Amino acid sequence: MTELPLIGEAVAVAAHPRLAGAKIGVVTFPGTLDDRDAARAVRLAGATPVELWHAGTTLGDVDAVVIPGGFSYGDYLRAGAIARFAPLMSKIIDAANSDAKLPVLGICNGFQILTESHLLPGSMIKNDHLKFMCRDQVLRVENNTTAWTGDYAAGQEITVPLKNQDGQYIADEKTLDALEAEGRVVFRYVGFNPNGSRRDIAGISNAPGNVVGLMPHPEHAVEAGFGPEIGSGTEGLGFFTSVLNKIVGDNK
Amino acid sequence: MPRIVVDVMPKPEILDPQGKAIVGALPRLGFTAFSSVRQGKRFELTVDGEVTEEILAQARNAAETLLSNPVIEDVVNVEVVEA
Amino acid sequence: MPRIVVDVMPKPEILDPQGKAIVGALPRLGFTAFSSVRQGKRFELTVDGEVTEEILAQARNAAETLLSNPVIEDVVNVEVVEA
Amino acid sequence: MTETPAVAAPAETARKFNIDTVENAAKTPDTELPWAELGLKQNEFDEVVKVLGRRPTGAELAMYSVMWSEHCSYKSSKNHLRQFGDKVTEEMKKDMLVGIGENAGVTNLGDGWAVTFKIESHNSPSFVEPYQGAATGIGGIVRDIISMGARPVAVMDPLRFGAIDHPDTARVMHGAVAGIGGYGNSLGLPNIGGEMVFDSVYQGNPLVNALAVGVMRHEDIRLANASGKGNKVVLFGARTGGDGIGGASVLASESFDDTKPSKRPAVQVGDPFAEKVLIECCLELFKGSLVEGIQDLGAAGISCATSELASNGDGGMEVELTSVLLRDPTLTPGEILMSESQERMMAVVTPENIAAFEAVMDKWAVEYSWLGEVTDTGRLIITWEGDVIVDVDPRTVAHDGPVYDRPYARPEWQDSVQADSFTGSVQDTGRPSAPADLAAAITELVASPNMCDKSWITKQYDRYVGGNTAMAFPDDAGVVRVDEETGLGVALATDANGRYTYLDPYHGAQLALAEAYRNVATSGAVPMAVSDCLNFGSPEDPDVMWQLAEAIRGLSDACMVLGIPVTGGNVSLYNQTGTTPIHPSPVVAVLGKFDDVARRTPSGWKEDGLAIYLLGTTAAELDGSEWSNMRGHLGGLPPKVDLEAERELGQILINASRDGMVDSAHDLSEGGLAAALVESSLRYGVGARIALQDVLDRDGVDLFTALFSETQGRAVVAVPRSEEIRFTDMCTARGFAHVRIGVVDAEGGTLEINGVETMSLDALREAHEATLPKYFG
Ligand SMILES: Nc1ncnc2c1ncn2[C@@H]1O[C@H](COP(=O)(O)OP(=O)(O)O)[C@@H](O)[C@H]1O
Ligand SMILES: [Mg+2]
Repeated sequence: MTELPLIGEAVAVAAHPRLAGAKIGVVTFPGTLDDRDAARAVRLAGATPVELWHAGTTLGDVDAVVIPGGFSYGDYLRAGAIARFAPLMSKIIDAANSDAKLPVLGICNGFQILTESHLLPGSMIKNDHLKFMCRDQVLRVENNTTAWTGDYAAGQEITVPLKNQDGQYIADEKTLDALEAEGRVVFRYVGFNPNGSRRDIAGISNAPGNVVGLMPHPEHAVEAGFGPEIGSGTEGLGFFTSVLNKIVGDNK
Repeated sequence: MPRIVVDVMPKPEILDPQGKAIVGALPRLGFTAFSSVRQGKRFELTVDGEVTEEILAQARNAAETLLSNPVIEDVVNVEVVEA
Repeated sequence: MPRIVVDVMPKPEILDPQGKAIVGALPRLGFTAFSSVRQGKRFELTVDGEVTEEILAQARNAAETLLSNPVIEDVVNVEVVEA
Repeated sequence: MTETPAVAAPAETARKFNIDTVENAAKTPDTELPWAELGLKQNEFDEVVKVLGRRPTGAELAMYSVMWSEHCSYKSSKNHLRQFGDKVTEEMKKDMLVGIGENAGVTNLGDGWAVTFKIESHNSPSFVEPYQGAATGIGGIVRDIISMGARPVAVMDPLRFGAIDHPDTARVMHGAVAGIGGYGNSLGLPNIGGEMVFDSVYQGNPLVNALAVGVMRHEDIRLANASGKGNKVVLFGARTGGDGIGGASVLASESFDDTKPSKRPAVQVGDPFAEKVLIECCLELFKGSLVEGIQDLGAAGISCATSELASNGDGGMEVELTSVLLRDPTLTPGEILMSESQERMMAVVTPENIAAFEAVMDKWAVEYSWLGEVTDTGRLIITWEGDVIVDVDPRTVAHDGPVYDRPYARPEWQDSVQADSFTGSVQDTGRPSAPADLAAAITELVASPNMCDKSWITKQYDRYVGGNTAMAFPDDAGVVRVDEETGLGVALATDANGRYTYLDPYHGAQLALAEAYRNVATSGAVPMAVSDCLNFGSPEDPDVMWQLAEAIRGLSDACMVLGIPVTGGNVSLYNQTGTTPIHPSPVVAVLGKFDDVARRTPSGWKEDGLAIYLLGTTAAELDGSEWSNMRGHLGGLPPKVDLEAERELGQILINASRDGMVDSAHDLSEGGLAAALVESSLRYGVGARIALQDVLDRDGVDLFTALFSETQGRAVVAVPRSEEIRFTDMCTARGFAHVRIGVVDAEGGTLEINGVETMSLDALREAHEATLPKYFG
């Protein structure tokens, strides 16, 4: 028989009875592209995706938020620069910084929006080779204690798609040293640095670990046959199950 | 109509991939006089009517908050140009 | 070291999606004074030593051939800046 | 909230023009008009005057001249294109929901789903300014798909450039690929395939074709017609600028004052962000059933949209042109009608839906303006501040353009070209036969410009966005899932071989169809529909016209045999430098259907021990092949076409996929068996041991021919041991030639072919992948 996994075959998630009740908001800006994909990932992980519109002024009762990839406002000025000022972003910033520490995941353009919003330090500039690049990328999970990585083993290597034009992560040396010292480098590129990012950094978190941003796309590695051909193809699902387990754990 | 020009450059300590590509390409075209190149942005904001102090302040403010990202860029110039 | 600044702007008759996105965002941030925005590029070319006429000519030439795309952009300014 | 206008359009400028009204035209029959500068021929202008019963106004002249251009009216090809509609059986029509003539054809997928796809060219803009030309090519074809009511789900990009080592090729290649990526990636449309060919015939005329595919529920199908008297006409999206009217600025003679008109852009700049917003906003309109008819604005802009909407609907429309939002306030009425500014749509909305329509626009911050309404008068009336400047029967603009029976004849040189076979030619001296030479030849083949690895291109394209891409580069077809519940999906492949078509246009076009059909079937999908982009030289050259006529005749005949209809396409003529045309290049796209995309067959093998079969027989067919091309020869006759065999092979591949009988399948096309074996091995880095003696004995060919011949109707498949009997029984029952040629070898890291020096996969990969980076960085 064919080795290609059939759809629906490979994704078996141990669903906690309370997981389906968990609501994860997915934000859409004009120019967002991966919102439907992020919603699918949330669904496959066992939770309920909630559409959030950039111009909205409330987060409702969501338990976590995903800011998906794309080219908000065309990324014409700087990636994420205009989206950062959306009304919903100030709600997200407040909720992320509040005592409740709302889990927030920024993927690709979402990561860029989080740095423009100063929820995460540093910034992204054009890839060192100046071209858009789409590839299956191996990452190492350097920190499995954040809200979005608890289901991974520390040091685990996962393959998820990467696709961007402005993906070169930069920050000054002091910031980089601090990120390293505090364990806030959450993901590192393995084998190949696709964009020239400082210290092979693929993703980082804020100090409490509820806000995580990364350039590669875990939401494109949640369904066998529709993601990377390296590995199981579903190695991104852990992001979404991690946050669910965290939510359920916190609510206990 | 008068315009306000805002110039934004990558911070000197930040590697500028576009500038680097250009500095690599220049000698191949016979332009050998330049030891480094940096690429930034130039914005031209059109003002209907006169440029008041208040409007210039708005431009400076927009330059710092929206048109540049202080983590990686500096606003190097904000000036009025009559057209 | 002296630098030569080259400013390149999209031709006025050409659509400038960047400028359009910015002009749409400005009023939402309370910057209401600007009726249009155009985004161009600013290059800073560093010269080791003195800027001779020949070097300035090189810069002008590079501006027209490499730094701008004459089909959609104009070189609006080439000038020497001492630093 | 509406976006602040980038450029204010002061209403006062309106009166600056010396408006040429219909009344004025009737009074001043002898006014000189720049019809020749606008591209009309004397007889065409006379026809306009006859149709109108008076001289046209400046604005009318603008409309007729663009709508009667080759690009919009298909005046040279129409008589031939009819065959696509005529040579269709009832059986072929059964799944066709919308046929040729609309923005794009629509095919029924079942379960209430429908799919629409179309391929178009953006050749000359991509030569002038490769990035923007290619980008706006993607933008244009995607709007065609939206205007059918569909959500676009993928794009493809068949590309043809000049010689790989020509200095200008890098400019075009870099720009076009970055532009296709820059625009397509920003729309969130995965790129699922395309083509890449280098040939000096395309040096001054690169071909940048773009395909888009979209899906919809049956009830969402929208047509470009304006029905319902009193319904409102709205223009939305980007503002109108002077784009695409550069050459037509003679119309500025409309300008009243003697100040020179502003410059008109020489090229168009795309705004993918605006288009992405337009997609979402249109889908929201469709979901709420807020538009009665919709039309994208492409070539000929408002002229096209108003005249087509009106003539396909109740027949009449009234539009006030000063209501058009402008990016450039100096545009004259004629220029506004001709402008080809991107990212615009026109729709017809009932009065009850106006508020809801405006709410959707405001939500997405899309600018719009109400231009007028639908009437039942049979006239398209366009006013400028109330004065009538256009009063025409819209059919005469949109449908009754001139049609030419251009003279054509088989070129004098055709016989001598066909007589000049590669076999025995000077270029054929020293044909390799020793094991080491054959290995070197295979390595050279897979590193050659047309056969080398294409990931330099495809890396720049997002293949994942949407989460429904089941196959893309480097498999034979791109596959996207349509329905998550059932796995229903579509497969697409595009192909053309300019060299084959040059040698024999009738059969060359058929070979393009056969290859695309085969690629789709190889992936396991059932071929259903065809779209084509006919890239040719000047129709005024009888040689070229013959190539075009023959290609259309060949393609339409072949569609009949394969039982799949052409549902739409595009003709691009005048692709020539001086008097030298490109190779006739009919690019054919075939769309197929999967009941469940999980059944797709990839093009490479993975598992050790699988049996490898070659399906089909091999003849000595090297004329027009990649091998002869590498040796600098072009002559003889292209490979034979056997459409019945293609159909049979297709059935075998589809059944094998559906019943799980094969783990991989790869069709044989350019580069023959040698290319297929290397590609199947490199796909997952798993080699094979091959022995071709049975093929040589059965088909009476030598090893070189077995490896490099481009005989059609062949494929290699890898069959699990447990399925071998079932598979071979099926082939035998269908009487289809099949022979076991080897076995997958997951250990060796080599491709071993009896009689050929063993090749390491690493070395093959290095050769295969080095070519594009070597030339393009
Ligand atoms: N310009 C392109 N854009 C995207 N994919 C491409 C392009 N050119 C080639 N490809 C992909 O590369 C693979 C090999 O191409 P090709 O050898 O032409 O395929 P085939 O011979 O099966 O028609 C296919 O998956 C094809 O879709
Ligand atoms: Mg193929």
